[in-house]
Amino acid sequence: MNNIQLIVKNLKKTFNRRLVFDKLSFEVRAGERLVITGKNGSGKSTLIKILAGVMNESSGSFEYIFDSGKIDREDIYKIIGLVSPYLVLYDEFSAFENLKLFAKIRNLKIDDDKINQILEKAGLFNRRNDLVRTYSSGMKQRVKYASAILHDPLVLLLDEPTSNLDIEGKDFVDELVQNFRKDGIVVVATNETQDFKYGQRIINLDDYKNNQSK
Amino acid sequence: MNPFYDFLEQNSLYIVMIIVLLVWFGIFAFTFNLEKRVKKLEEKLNQ
Amino acid sequence: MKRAYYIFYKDFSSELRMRFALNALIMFVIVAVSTILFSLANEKVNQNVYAGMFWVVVFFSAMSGLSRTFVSEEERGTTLILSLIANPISIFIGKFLFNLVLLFFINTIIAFLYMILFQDFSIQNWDSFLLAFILGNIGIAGSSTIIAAIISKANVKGTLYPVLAFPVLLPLILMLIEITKSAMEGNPISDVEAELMVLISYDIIMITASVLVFDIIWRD
Amino acid sequence: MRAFWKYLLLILMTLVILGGLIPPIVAYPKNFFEFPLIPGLEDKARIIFFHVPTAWLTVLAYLIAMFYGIRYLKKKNIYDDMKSVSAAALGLVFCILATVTGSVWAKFTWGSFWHWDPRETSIFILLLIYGAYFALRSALDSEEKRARLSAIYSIIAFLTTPFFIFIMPRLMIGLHPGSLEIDPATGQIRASANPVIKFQMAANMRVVFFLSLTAFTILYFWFWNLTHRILKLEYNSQKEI
Repeated sequence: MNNIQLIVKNLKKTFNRRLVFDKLSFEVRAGERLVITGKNGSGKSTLIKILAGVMNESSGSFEYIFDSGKIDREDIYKIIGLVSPYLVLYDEFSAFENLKLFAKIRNLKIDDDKINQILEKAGLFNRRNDLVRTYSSGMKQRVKYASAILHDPLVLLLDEPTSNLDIEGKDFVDELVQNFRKDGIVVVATNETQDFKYGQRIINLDDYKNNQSK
Repeated sequence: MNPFYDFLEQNSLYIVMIIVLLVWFGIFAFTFNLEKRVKKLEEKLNQ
Repeated sequence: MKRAYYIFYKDFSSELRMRFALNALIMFVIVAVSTILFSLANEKVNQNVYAGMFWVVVFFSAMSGLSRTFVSEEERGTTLILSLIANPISIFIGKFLFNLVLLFFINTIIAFLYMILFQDFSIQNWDSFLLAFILGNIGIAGSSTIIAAIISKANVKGTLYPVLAFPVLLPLILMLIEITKSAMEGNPISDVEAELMVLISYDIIMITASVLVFDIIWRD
Repeated sequence: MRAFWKYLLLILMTLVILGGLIPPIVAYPKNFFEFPLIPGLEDKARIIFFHVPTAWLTVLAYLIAMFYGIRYLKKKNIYDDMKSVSAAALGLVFCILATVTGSVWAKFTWGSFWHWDPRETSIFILLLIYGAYFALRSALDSEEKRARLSAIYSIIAFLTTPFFIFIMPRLMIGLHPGSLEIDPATGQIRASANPVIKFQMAANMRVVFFLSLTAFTILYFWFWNLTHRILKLEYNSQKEI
C-alpha cells in the first residue's frame, strides 16, 4: 500500500514586495481530496505551481512524504500530474505525438495502445493525429488531462479543472477525479462553487493574507 | 619674488600635486557630508 | 541520459517540422560569408585575417541561432510542461545536445563555404584544425546554452544575447583563432598543445558550472 | 569607531598624494626620499600609485559583487542583491577609470592609446562583463529574477577570468610589467629585458604603493557602504504600498 502525504508548513510567497500568502500550513493524507479557493489573484495558481515544484517558495517548506521517505525536489515531477489553463502543449505535434514524447521523456514503459486508450477516455481518439494547433481550447484541456494521468501519478493538481469544458467534458473530469487512485492526493484550485464537490476540505487563501506579524 | 612661488613655477609637478590634494579634500568633505545625511535619513526611517 | 536524448529528439523533430528557423539560419550564414567575400574581393590580405573572419562568422551565427532552444519555449509558454515532465539536468543536457548538433551543422556549412570561396583559407594541418573545431563547438554550445537560458527570462532577448555571450566566449574564440592560424601555416600539432589544453579545460569548466547553476535559472 | 576609518583614509590618501608626487626622480638615489630613474619613464612612473589601485578595485569590486550574489542565491535576502549591485556599480566606475588612465598614459609611453596587450584585453573584457551585467539587470523587471539571474551571470562570467589573468599573459606578448616579449635577435619569446617591462619597484616606492592600495581600498569600501545604504533607504521608503 502506497502511503503518500503532503505536508505544508508556514509557506509564504511574495512577488517583489507584494505578499501573496503567508503562514499557510496544512497536511493532506493519502486518499484525501482538497479544494483551494480564494478571490482572483489570491495566489491559487501560485500555490499550485509551488506544489508542483516549478516555482520557488519565499519561505517555509512543503514536502511530499512517500512511505516515510521525503521525495527530493528534483523528483517531484515524477509523482504529480498537473492540469491548468496556463499549461501550453507543443502545438506543432499531434495529441498522440505529444503524449508519446512525454512518455519517452519521462522514461515510461508505455506502448501505443496505452496512449490510445487514454486518448479514447479523454474523447480525443478520432482526432488524435491532428496537430494540437488545430484543437479548440476545450480539446486542448482534454489533452492536458491525458498528459497528467499518463504516468499514473500519486498526486493530481488541478487548477480551474472545468474551464473551457462542455458538459461532456465536465463529466469526464468528474469521473477522472472519482476514479483517481484511492491512495493518491487530489488538490483542486477553483472559484466555481460547483467544483467544491471534488474535495472533502476547503482552504480559502484569502485567510492567509494577514501582514500583522510585521 | 617669493622663492616658494619661483620654486612652483619651475616644478610644475608640484602644482599638479596641490590641485590633486585640493580635489581629494573636496571629494572627502563631500562624501563625509553625504554619509551624515544618509545616517539622518536612516534614523528617521527606522523610527 | 535517456531523458535528455528524448528532449533533444523533441526539439529536433519540432525544428524539422517548423523548418523556417533553420532556413533563416542557413541564409544568415550565406549572407554573412558573402558580405566578407564582397569586402575582401580582389584585396590581397594577410592569410591570418581569414582565421579571425572564420570564427567571427561562427560566433555571429551561433548568436543568431542558439538562443532559440530556450527562447521559443519561453515565448510559446511551454516551459511549464517541460519542467513537469523532466528534471532540470536532463533539460539542460537535452538542450545542449540540440545546440551542439545545430552548431556542428552550421559550422560545417561555414567551413565548407570558406574552403571553396577563399583560396587563401587552406588548412595545412587538419589534425589541429579538426580538434579545435570539435572542442570549440562543444565550448560555444555549452556557454551559449546557459546564456540562452538566462536571456529567455529577460525582456529584450535578441540584442542581449551577444552582449552577454561575448565576454564569456572571447577566451575560447581567441584560442580558436590562434590554433586556426597555426593550422593554416601547417605547424605541427605540438605547437598548439597549450591552446588545446586551454580549450579542453574551458569546455569542462563551462559545462560543469552550467549544469550546477541551471536549476536556479530554470525554476521561477 | 566608524569615524576612525574616515580620518585614517584622509591621512593615508593625503600621504599617498604627497609621497607619490613629491619625491624627485634621480638616476642614483642616495636619500630615502628619492625615487630611482627608469629610462623611458621618468615622471611617468608615478602612474603606478594611482592607476594600479583602480585596476585592483575593479577586480575587488567584481569579487564582492559575486560574493553577495552567491549569498543572495543562498539566503534570498534582497539586501544582499543591493550590496552586490552597488559593488558592481563602483566596480564599473573604477574599471572605466583604470581603462582611461592606462590608455592616456600608454599614448605618451608606448605611442598609442591601445595595444591589445594582454592586460589591456583583460580590463576591456571586464568592462564588457560589467556592461553586460547592467544590461541584463535593466532587462529584467522583477526584483527577484533580476537578483537571481544577475548573480548567476556574474558567476558564469567570472569563470572566464582565469583565462585572462593567468593564461593569456603567458601565451602572448605584452607591454605591462611581467610580460613576455620577442627576442629581437632570435625571434623567440622570452621574459622581457625592457626596462619598463622589467620594472621593479624600489623599497620606498613600494611603501607608497602599498599605502596607496590600502587608501584606495578603504575609499572603495566607504563608497560601497554608502551606495548600498542609499539603495536600502530607497527600497524601504517605497515599501509602504
